[in-house]
Amino acid sequence: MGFLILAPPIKCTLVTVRTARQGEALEMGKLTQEYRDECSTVLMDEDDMNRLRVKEDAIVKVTTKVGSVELRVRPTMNSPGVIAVPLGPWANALIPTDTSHTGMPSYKGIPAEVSTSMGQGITSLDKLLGDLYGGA
Amino acid sequence: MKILLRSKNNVDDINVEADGVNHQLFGMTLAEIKKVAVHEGNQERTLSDFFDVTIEDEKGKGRLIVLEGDDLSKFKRIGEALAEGEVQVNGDGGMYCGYRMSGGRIVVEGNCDAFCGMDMSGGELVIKGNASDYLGAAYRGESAGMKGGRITVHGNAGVEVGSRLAGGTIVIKGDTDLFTGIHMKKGLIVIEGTAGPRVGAQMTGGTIVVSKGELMLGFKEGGSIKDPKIEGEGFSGDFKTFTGDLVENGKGTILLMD
Amino acid sequence: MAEEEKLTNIKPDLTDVTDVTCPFCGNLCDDIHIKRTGDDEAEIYHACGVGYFKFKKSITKGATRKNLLRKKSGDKKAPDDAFNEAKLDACIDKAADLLLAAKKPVLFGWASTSVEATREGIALAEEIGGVIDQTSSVCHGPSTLAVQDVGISSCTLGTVLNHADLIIYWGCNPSEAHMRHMSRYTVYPRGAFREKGRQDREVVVVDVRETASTSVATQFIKVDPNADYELIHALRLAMKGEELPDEIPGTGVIKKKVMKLAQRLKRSKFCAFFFGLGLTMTRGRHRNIDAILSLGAELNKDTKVVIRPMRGHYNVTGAAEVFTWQTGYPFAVDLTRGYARYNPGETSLVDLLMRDDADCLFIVASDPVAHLPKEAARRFSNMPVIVIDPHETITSKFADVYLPCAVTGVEAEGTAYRMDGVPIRLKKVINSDVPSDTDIVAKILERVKEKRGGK
Amino acid sequence: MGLILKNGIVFDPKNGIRGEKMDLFIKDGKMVAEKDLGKKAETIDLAGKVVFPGGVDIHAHIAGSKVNSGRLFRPEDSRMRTVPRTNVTRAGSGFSVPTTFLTGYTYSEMGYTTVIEPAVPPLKARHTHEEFHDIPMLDKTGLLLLGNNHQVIEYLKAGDIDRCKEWVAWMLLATKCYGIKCVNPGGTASWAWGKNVDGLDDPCTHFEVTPREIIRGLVDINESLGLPHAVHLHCNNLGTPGNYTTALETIDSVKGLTNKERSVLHITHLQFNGYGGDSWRTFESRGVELAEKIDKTPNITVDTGNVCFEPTTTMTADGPFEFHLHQLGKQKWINFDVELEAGTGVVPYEYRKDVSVNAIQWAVGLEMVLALKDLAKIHLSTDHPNGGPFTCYAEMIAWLMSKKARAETIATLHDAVKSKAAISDMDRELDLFDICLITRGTAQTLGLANKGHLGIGADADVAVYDIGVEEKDGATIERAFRHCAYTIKGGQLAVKDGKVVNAVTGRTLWIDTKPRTDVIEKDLRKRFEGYYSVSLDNYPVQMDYLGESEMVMERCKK
Repeated sequence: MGFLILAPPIKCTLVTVRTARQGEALEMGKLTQEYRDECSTVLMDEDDMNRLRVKEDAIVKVTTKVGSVELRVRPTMNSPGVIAVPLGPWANALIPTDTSHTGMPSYKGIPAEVSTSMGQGITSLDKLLGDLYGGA
Repeated sequence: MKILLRSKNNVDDINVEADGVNHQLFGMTLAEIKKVAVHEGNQERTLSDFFDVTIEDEKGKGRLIVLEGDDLSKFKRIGEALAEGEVQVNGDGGMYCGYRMSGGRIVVEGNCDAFCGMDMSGGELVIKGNASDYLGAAYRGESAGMKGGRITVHGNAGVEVGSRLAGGTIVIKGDTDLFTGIHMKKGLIVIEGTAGPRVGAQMTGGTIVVSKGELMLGFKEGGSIKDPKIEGEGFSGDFKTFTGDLVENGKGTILLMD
Repeated sequence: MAEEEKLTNIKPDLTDVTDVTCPFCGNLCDDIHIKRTGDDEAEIYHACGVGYFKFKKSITKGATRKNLLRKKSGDKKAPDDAFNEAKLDACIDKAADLLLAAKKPVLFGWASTSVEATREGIALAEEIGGVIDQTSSVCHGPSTLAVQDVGISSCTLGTVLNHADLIIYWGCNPSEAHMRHMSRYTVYPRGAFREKGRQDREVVVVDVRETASTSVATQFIKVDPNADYELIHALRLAMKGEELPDEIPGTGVIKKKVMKLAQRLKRSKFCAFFFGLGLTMTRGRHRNIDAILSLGAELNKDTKVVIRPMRGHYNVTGAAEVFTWQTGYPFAVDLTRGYARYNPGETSLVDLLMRDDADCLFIVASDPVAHLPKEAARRFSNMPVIVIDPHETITSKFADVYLPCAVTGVEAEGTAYRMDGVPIRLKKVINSDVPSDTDIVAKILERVKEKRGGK
Repeated sequence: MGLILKNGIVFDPKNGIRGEKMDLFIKDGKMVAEKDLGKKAETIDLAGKVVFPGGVDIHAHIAGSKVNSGRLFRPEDSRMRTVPRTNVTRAGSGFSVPTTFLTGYTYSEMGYTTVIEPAVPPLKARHTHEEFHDIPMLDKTGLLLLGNNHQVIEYLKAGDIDRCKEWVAWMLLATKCYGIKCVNPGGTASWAWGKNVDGLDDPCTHFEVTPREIIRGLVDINESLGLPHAVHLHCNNLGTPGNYTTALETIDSVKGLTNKERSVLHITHLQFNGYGGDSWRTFESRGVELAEKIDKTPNITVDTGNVCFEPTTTMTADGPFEFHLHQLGKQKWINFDVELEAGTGVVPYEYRKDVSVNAIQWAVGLEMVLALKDLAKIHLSTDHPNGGPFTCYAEMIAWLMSKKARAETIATLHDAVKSKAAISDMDRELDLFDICLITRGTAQTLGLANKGHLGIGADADVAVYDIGVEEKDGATIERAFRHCAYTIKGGQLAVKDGKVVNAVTGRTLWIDTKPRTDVIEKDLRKRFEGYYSVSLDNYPVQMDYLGESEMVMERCKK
C-alpha cells in the first residue's frame, strides 16, 4: 500500500431518498442491523467517487451546514453532483430545520460536501441518538 | 390616551395570543384592559398576567398603545384587525402582527415574525428590522390577499411577500427571498435591495419595482421608462419594463432598474 | 348475509385470507393472499418486498409487547434502563395526566393507522385543547397547500389504468417507494381502453438522478436539484407557444427536451402525472406543486390530464380526509381554543418544535425521532412524550409512556384511504395480544373526561 | 318517557292539517295516539308556536369525497365560520361546506331531521358512510351515481334491461344507497376523454349511447325494481344559456311511464336548467315556462336549486360543467374522475347582486315556485352548496312568503332582473302550509312513509317555529326558520331556542334490493378482475359502516 493521497472534498447536492431495502429494513425494525446498514449509506455518482478517489464500501464524511456524519459509499450511475442518503437518523443529522413557514423542512436539495474519512468508521446509531438526549 | 403594556417577561415557551390588543382597548377603563383575554395554548389568561398595564395622558387626543419588553416576539397577533390609532412595538414583533388590519398604524422597532400584515385591507405597518415569510400575504387558499394599506420594511423580507396581492403597497428596503408577489393581481411591491429568485412568478396584474435581481422566463421585455410614477409613487432612475407572467397570460408589470 | 356478499370470500377463520389490504404504502394493494401454515408461519402471496416483511414480522410473533413507563419522568439524559413495565391502566392514567397538565400538547402521527383511530385522536385533541398534526406536514403537506391554492385535476388509479396513454413520474421513484404502482395501476396493466397494456403507453420520468424507475422511461429528463419550478414553468411556456432559450436557465435541461415533452403532451389523449417528494421537499416546496397543478389544469383545454401526489404512508390520505370532515382542515390543526385553526408553518409539528411552542407530545403510529431533522428531534427530550405504536421505535426511547398496540391491517380491522382517496377495508388476519390503537386512544379520551369531571 | 307537545298550531300537509291548534304525543321515537302515551310524559307548551314535521331535504351535498374535497381545498371557507365546542357539541367550521358535526347541528337548528346526499360515487360509497357516521342529529342516505356507469351504459346499449336491473340492484346494495342518481347522462362518461354531450340525442363518447336512452332505461329499471324514489336526474347542458329546452325535452322523455305512488322522474335543481337566451348577454329567465310544464305533466317532481347571494362552493358529478365554470371565472378547480363510474368537479363561486346573470338566476328559482299551481311537485333546495349553503333556506322562505322581502332584494340587484325575469311582477305569497309542503312533501317524493308528516306511526321528527301564522316581515320569517324554537329528533328534544341541547345520533337509511347475483356474476368478475383497481371482495360497504341504520324497503321478487 502506498501513502493515502487525500483528494479535495467534493461539493454536491444532498437528497434524502427512500430505497426498497430501507423500506424492507424499516418493516423489520429500525433497531436491526439491516436498517442500520442501509440508512448509513450514501449513494454517489461513480465519476464523483473516482474524483474523490474512493471505492465502493469506503467510508466518507458528508457535511452540511448543520452537521456531518460518516457513511459507507455506494456507486450510482449518471448523477454527477447529486448524493443520496436514505431517510433515517444519519440523514437527519444533515437536514436543516427551516421550513420557510410551510411545515416542511428541506429534506432534498441541500448543499453538501463529501470528503474522505480519516478512518473513524461509520457514525454509530448510538452516537446519533446520544446526541438527541438532554434536549435542546 | 396612551396605553403602556410593559411585559413582565414571564412568557415561558408557549406563545401567547394577544389578539385583543388593538383599537378596542381605547374604549376601555384600566381595569377592563387588564382583564382582556389572551391565550397561552389552551389556557385563557388576562393581559395583566403578562403585562403591567398603565394609562398615560388619559384625556389626550392621541390614541397609542406601546408594548415594551424583551420577549415581545412571543406575543402573536398584536394589532390584529386594528382599525384606528397606533400600536408601537418596542422590540421584535411576533407572528401575525397587523393581521387583517384595516386602519391605523403599527410600528415595530425590531424584527417581525411570519404572516405579518396578512390579509390587510388598510392602514400602515412599519417594520424597522427584518420581516419574515408571508409578509402581507394571502391566507391559505384565499384567492385575494392584501387589499389595501401600506407595509414598509426597513430590512429584508422572507418568502412569498405579498402573495396574491390585490391592492395596497409593500415596500422592502432590503432584499427579499423566493416568490415575491407570486400570483399577485393588483397593487405595488417595491424592492429597493435585491429581489429573491422567481420574483413575480405567476403574477396576473399589478406592478413590482425591482432594483436588482434576475427575472424568470415568462416576462416579455417592453420599452424603457425614466422616473416612472406608479400608484402615486415616484421612482427615480431608468427602468426596463417587463410584462408577465406569460404562463398565466398575465398582464403584470415588473420594472427593473437599468 | 347480504346477497352481494355471497360473491366475496370472507371467511371467519383466519387460516386462509384473500384480498387482504396491505398496510404499508399509499398503493394500498388489496389483493394479498395470506395462507397460514403454522402458529406463526404463513405464506404471503402478491405482496411486494416491504409488504411481505410487514406481514411476516407481524405474523411471526416476537417477544411479548410490554407497556412501559419511564422511571423518572422528565429525566431524558440517557437511553438505557429508563423504563418499568406497567399495567395498561397505569399507562392510560399517566398519559391522561400528562395531557391534562399540558398547555399546548401536540398529537402527531396517524398516517399509518386507521381512520377509526384518527377519529378518536381528533376527539381527544379537541377535549384537551391541543394541536393535532399528521405526517403529511413533513411529506405531502406542500402538495395540499398547492391544491388549496390552485386546485387539482385528478382521478382514481383505475381511471389511469383504463385510459392513460402517457404516464409521467416527476420527482418520485415508484420502483423503490411504491413498488407495485406501475404494475397494478399505471404502466403495465391492460386497461379497458388500453388493451395492449404497456405497448399502449408511453412513460416519462423527470428526476435529479437516475433511479430504478428511470429505466422504465421512454423519455428521461434529468433536471438539476432545486430547479423543478423553472422547468415546469418553461414547459408551461412551451405549451403556450412561447419561444424558449436553447437551455432553460438554472435547470441543466436543453430546450429540445422540453419541446419533445410538450409535443408528447399535446399528442396524448389521456395523460397522468404522478409526483413525489422530489417536488415537495426541495426549494420552492408547494410552489413546485402549484406549477405542475396549474400546468395540468390548463392542459385540460386540449386533452385530458390528471395529476396525483404519490402519497407515502398507507393511510396518510385517510388521515387527511377524517381531519378535514371533522375539523375543516387536512393537517396541522390547532384546537387549543376549542375550535379549529390551520396554518402550516405555524401549526405544524416542526415549526411548533423549533419555536418551543409545544409542551407535550402524543405520538401515534409514527416514528418522528427517526425522521425529523436532528434539531427538531432533540426537542423530544424537552417535554413529556407518549407513544402508541405496535412496536418499540426510536421515538419510544424518548417516551414517558409507551403503549404497544395491535398492527392495524394485520391484527386489527379498520379503514384506510388509498393515495387516490378510495377507501378500503383493512382486514384482520391474526389475533393480537394487545389492544388496537383505536381502543387505547378511546380509553385515554375517556380517562381525560373522567378526570375533568365534565368540566 | 313520553312527550306531549301541547297547544301548537300544527301544519301537516300529508294529513290535510292546515294550521290547527292541537296536541301531539310521542313515545319511543314515534308519533302515537294519546291513549298509547303511557304514564310518564313530559309536556312542552307550544302555545302561539307553529309545529311542522321535521324537514326533509331531498338534495344537499353534505357527505363524501366530493364534499370533503371542497372542505380540503377551501381553508378560507372553513375560516369564515368557526364554532367552538361546547359541553354537548363538537367544534365545527365551514361557511359553505361545513364539517360533518356542524352540518348536523345547523340543519337541526333549522328544524330539518332528514337529509339526502344526492351524489355518491359507488367506488367511494364507503367514504360517504364514514361521514354519515359523523353527522349527528339527522337521518340520512345517499343516491348512487349510475347514469355514467360504464356497465350500465353497455347493458343499455345492448338493450339488456334484465341484467342492467340486477347490476343496479347489486350496486345499490353493495354501496348501501337509497336510489338512482343520474348526472348529465353520457356527458360525464364523455368527460373521461375531456368531452361532453350537448343534448338528449347526442351520443356519448366511445359508447355511442344517447342521454335519452340512459334516462329512459334507468326509469324503466327503477320502476321494475320498485324503488322508493324516482330516478333523480341532473339534466344535460346544466348552467348554460338556452338550456330550458333541454329541461322541457327531458320532462317529455319519460312520457307514458307512470307510478301510482310517486313521480317516475325527479329533476333536481331545475333552476340551473331554467335559462333562455343564446349567450350570457341574452341570458333570461324561463322559470315560469318550466312551472307551466310541470303543472301539465303527471309523474314529474322537481327541486328548485335556488341561488342566494353568498360566497359558496359549487360541486357536482357533472365534470365538464365544473371545468367550464373554472374556465369562466379562473377560480381554482378540483376535478375527480372515478374509474368506470363517475366524475366530479368542485369550484368556489360567489353569486353577486351586481352581476346580471346571478340576479336572473335568483329570479328563476323563485319564479318556478311562485308560478307553480301544484306545490306538491316542487321541493325547496339550494342544491347545497351549489346555489348557496343550506343555511340560506330561511332567506328563501322569506322571499317566497313576502312580496315585500322580494321587492327589497330586487332593489339591490342588477337591473337585468327587471327586464329578463318575471319576478318583479309576481304577487303570490306562499303561506305556512305551502312552505311546509315544499319542505316536507319531499318525503312523499322520496317514498319515506314515516317521514314528512305527524300522523300516528310517523317518526317523531318535529320542528317548532316561533312565528305568527300571518307573518309577512322578511327578517322575522328568516329568523324564525333559521333558529327553531324546538327540534325533536326521533322523539328526543334536540334543539331548544335555536341551540343544540342534545347531540342525538341519526340513522342511515338503506334498502335491500336483493340482487340476483347469478345473472351478472360473469360481468362482475370481468369488470373487477380486468378494469377496477380494487377487488370485488373489497368493494361492498360492510354493514358495520352504517352504525344505527334502518332498512326502509325490501325488494319484492316477482
